Amino acid sequence: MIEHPWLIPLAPLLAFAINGLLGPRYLKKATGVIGSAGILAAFLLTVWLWAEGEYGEATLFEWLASGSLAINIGFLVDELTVVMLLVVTGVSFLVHVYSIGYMAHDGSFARFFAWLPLFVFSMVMLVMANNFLSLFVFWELVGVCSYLLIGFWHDRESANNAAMKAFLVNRVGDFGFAIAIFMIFWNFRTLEYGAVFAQVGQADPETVLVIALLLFVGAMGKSAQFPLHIWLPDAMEGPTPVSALIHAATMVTAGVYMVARMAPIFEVHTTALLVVGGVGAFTALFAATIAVVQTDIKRVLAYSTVSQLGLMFLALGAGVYTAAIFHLATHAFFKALLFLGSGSVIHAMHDEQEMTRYGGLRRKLKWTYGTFLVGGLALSAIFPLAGFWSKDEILAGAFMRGASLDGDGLFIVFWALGLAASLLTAFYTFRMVIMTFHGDPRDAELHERAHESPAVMVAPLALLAVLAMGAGAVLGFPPEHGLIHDFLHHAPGILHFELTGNQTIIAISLAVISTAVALLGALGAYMIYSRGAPRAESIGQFVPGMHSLLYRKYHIDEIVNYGIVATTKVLGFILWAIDAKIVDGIANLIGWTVRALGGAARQVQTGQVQNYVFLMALGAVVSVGALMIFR
Amino acid sequence: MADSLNAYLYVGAILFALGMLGVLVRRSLIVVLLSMELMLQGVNLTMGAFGVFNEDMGGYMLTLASLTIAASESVVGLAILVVVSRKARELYTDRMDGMKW
Amino acid sequence: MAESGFPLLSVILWVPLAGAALVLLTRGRSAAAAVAMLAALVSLLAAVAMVAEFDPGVEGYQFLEERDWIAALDISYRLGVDGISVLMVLLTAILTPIVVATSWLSINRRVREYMAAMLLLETGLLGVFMALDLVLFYVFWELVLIPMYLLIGVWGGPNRIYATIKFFIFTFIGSVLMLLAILVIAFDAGSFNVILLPEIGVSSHLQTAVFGAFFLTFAIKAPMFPFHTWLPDAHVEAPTGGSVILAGVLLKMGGYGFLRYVLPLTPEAVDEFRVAVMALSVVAIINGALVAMMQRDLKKLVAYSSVSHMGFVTLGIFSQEQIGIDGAIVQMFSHGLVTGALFLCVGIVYDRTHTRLFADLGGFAKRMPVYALLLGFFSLASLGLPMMSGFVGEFMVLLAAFGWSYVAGVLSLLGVVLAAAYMLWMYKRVVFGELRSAAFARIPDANRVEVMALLPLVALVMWVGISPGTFVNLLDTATAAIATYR
Amino acid sequence: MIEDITFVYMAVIAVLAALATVLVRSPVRSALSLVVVVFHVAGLFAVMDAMFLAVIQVMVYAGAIIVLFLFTIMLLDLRHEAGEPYLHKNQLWLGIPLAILLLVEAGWIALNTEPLAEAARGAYDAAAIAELGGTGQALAEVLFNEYLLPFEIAGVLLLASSVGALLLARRPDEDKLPDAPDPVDDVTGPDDERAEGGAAIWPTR
Repeated sequence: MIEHPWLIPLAPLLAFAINGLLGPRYLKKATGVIGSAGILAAFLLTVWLWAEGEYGEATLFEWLASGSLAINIGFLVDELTVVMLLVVTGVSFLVHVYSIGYMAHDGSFARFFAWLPLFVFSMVMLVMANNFLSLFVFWELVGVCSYLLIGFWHDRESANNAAMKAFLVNRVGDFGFAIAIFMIFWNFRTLEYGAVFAQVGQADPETVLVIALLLFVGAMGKSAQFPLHIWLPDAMEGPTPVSALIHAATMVTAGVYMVARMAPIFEVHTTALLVVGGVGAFTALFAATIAVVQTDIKRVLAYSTVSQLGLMFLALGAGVYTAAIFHLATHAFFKALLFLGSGSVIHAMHDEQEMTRYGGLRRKLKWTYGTFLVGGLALSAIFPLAGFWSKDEILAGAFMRGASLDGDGLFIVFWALGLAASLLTAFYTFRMVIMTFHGDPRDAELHERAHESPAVMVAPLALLAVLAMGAGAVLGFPPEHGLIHDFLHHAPGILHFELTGNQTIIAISLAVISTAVALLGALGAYMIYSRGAPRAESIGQFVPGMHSLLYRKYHIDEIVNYGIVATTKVLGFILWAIDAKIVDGIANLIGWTVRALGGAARQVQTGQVQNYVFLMALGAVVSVGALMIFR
Repeated sequence: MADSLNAYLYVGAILFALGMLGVLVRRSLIVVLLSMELMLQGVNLTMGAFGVFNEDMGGYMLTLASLTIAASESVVGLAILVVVSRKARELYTDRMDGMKW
Repeated sequence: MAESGFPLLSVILWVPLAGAALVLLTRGRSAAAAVAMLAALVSLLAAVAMVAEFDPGVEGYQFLEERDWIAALDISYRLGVDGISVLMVLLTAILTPIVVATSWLSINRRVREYMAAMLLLETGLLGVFMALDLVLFYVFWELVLIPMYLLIGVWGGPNRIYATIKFFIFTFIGSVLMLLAILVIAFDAGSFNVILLPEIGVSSHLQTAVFGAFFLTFAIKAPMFPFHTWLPDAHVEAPTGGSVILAGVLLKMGGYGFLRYVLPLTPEAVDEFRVAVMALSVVAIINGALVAMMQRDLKKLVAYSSVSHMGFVTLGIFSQEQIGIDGAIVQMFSHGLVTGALFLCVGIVYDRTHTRLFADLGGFAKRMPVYALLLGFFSLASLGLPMMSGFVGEFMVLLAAFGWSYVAGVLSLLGVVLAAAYMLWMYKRVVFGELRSAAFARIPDANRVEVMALLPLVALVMWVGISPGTFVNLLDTATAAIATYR
Repeated sequence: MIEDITFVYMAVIAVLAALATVLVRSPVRSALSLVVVVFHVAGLFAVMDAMFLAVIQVMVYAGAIIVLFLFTIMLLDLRHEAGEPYLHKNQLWLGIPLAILLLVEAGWIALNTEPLAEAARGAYDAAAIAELGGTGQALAEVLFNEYLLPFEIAGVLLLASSVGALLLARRPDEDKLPDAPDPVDDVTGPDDERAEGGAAIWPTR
């Protein structure tokens, strides 16, 4: 299998080609099956690759050779790649199957099943890249797929704007990423991972720090870290399976993957790690506070995703890469589950996404409720579900990093931020669960028509629920020495945490603390929303103005709109005016001047003979006069 | 006075200048042509006087040539005048300004 | 292969002209289009044969042809191609049949003369890329001007007279200066032979003057900021086919001129003015992008995006790195394909709606799905999406720019970000949302001819994007030589 | 003395008649004044003993040229129309100063011009001419020897001008060609089904 790693991306690519070319006219509903089959093939091939356990690099073809630059398209397959591939293809497959049901009544069914495999192809290529250019290429391609899928319902103005916003914010991130790549080339004269990593040790640490920070800007864009997080909540305009797959489970984790992959670059300078951890911890808490007051079920989940991604970056910053990847995997399971569950609810409620119109759905949507609850518990990191294991490791890692002698004390602060985020996570998760499934129906008519989703949608939910329940314990127990740890142990550049005796006690007490905090959050949500009439403004009672600030997402969208978008437009307008009036004006002025001079000169020719005679005579007289005077 | 070259030159100069004045200021095309003849009178007189006082036949020759040219010129000029008079009834110079640009 | 018996280049070059003569003998629009198409296809076929026979490893020019022309002045009819010309000839030969095909539908006045002008234009353009004698080059350079002038002036929009005169005067000022420079070179070096000239070189004291004249010529043609203002006007008024050739090939004459004449002949002057030229390129990139963003006219937006994209070309050329020069040529090729296609797309909408203002457009995705897909594809290609041609050139140029100066690199990279903004915004305004007028409710989708015209461009854009090596390999020997002149 | 008086008379009358030529409104009177000028210039020639010139002056100018003028005036019935200004107003302010300037210059030159020194003069002094039998003979001597070629050229010139005058004054409808088609009008080609009524392709002013 290792000789032919290109087979894995080939399967979804074929699905894309078949569905894209033949789908709209001939295949129609069959595209769903073809798409799912392609992804399943990719998943099975990945499993095969994993089972064989042989890893390495392979070059596919020479992309470009010019002067001193030679770039090959190739594949790097190692443990990290395999974990990512398993998560990506596995979750993708489930989402594809789910989409067959979810999108069944959509007029553009075939188009959907063309773009989705294209996304999987790009994502697979992204994680398999063995050089920076390939990474960047597919990094952008997943962005385009995201653009196409967010704007899938293109007659919605909001969807178009969201798609554009997603692409542009990502471009801003890619701006940093691209600069990093160019700097890497001119500093190391190569773009291959291995060759670059081998040289970073000898390079100027400051330069490497700049490169690392620029790479991180790219990661921030893709993984929606503050302040480049603004596109992700809007991206929920896309169909819910897209939100589940791209904007929760896979694409947005590309940034985490990238930083983990580039660990040797980030490790060179501790400032880089500090920035990564700081941005992550801040975003985790920041997004969680916003999630607390949102009433659109998908937006709550979107902010939750931003928050969880923040935790992953906290882990990366703290140096516990395994924990980051571990959380990436478990998060993929339970967040995909939550999104698909919310999709099932939205489907049942006829495309209504406002939680204020939900309520009391648990009797009508039994399966959805059950699986959603599992997902919620996992997200809240309640023992022993998946989220607990990975999140606990992150928080422990951050604390240890802060407490250890060579660590940075700031990580204790980050740990506290993460802990606060956990509290809020549990709070908003249960707020969401309670508002959706408990209490009395708030919109009787919608409630009346609600119905459980078909089996093709429920089955993936059930499978994901199983994963969300068991994956943490299976992969992550015992802590620091679970399956995933041992597996990733072999991956290059992944650092490890070895616990000594008394640190085990600290670790256990940290786990107890974070579980207690999570339970506290859940209890809080129960206290506020389960008793009496649940009101979204409840939290506003504590601090006046707080609710509005949070509900408006700290006004960041407005700041960006007026600060950056409007400024750019005004600048463009001014430059246009300069271009049209001054630059072109000068050209026209020259033309006009020549014409005017010609016009003036033309006036001398009146057409009257006597004028001409006069000029002739004048010339003669003046000449003679000059001759007389100056001879 | 009659045997001084300067006197003849003065008269020639005055005739020439008056002729030119006529060419410049008269509106009637035929009078413009007449004024040109007047200018030639001044020229003839000047050249003739030079020939006599310098005792050189060249002056006579030039005067004869000038006479010939005056004849040709007036013939062609008058022919043009006839043509113009066919196109436009008026023979005022300031109304003929088609020859420009 | 070189100097073989069969005059392949002459065939490519003169078949369109013969076609133009034949076209004038036809009656009826379809007959004219058919004859024109035939001539363009024969030329394309010969061009493809040329590419197939071209040996990328050989240094210098291939398929050389030489005949005395004006023997007394040592002016020859000398043709030949190297890797750079090969790509440009190919681009010209590809775009012409496409333009002929689409014009068959969209031109409804004096079709015969239009087709003849188009073919004459092709001959002129091919000649520019093939000529290896300065005088011959100049003749072809001027030959291009005439049919283009007619295309805009006769088949153009309402303000065409202004646009043509502007176009003509701008380019003509340049070419007069170029003639001057050519004469200076000829008197200084004693030869019009482009093959020999780089070795002889231009005397140091004349280099600045020659550089200045050449630079102005090519900068106007390319067009570089601040000599670009003729371009939007010309594009807006030009008929679709004229715009395609104008953006697709005509602008490349500027870049080609820089590569073939400026860098090899006046290396010292280039060295002296390099910073200024690079700065102008960066300004062009950013200014073009920002101005494009604010346009209200679809065609003007694409025109200004051309200014921005051509900024990358000059940036790459004057980086004097081989990567940058390769990138600039790939960018020229790609820009020819992508912007040509975008103008075709604009034309498709204009033919149906008779408007190009964003205020009147929108919501075509539902009515014209195929068109929306094609326009989307080319918009993405234009904003430099990886796996498509636009990315390759820009990536290589930016790489070279970063090697020269991080500031220049970062600023030009900003142009790429802005490109995404104006392109996506444009796409949204044209294709998404609601139809603006009930009159468009029955608007037909792109028809078979239009789709068939655009598909080869789709294929080429993907080809360049996925495997740029195929094209860069053609260039390598030639650009390696050019990169050494400094 | 008598010569001086004659000279003054001739000069004064010539100048006055010249003024009249320029200033008189009626073209006929203008022409007649010119005749007076011509006669008095001939008188001046006579005063300086250039008899041949005096005679030919009267014959050619008064006898031929001015008669031609008078014929033309009468033929075309040219007369000064009442109400039409006879002077060009704009030109007046240019012409008068220029004429004065010219007069000053010419006068200055005339004042400073002396006959050549005795040695530098030509061979034909009064004595030599008298020996040859008068200016007529002397002139013929030179004209048919030294100046033969200019003489012939003058003949050709006269021929050319008379032919030219004939050609010009001929009536144009005598042998007129049919009108050629105006190429600019034909802007629509044969296959222009949709040409909108001869749309202007060429700029019109």
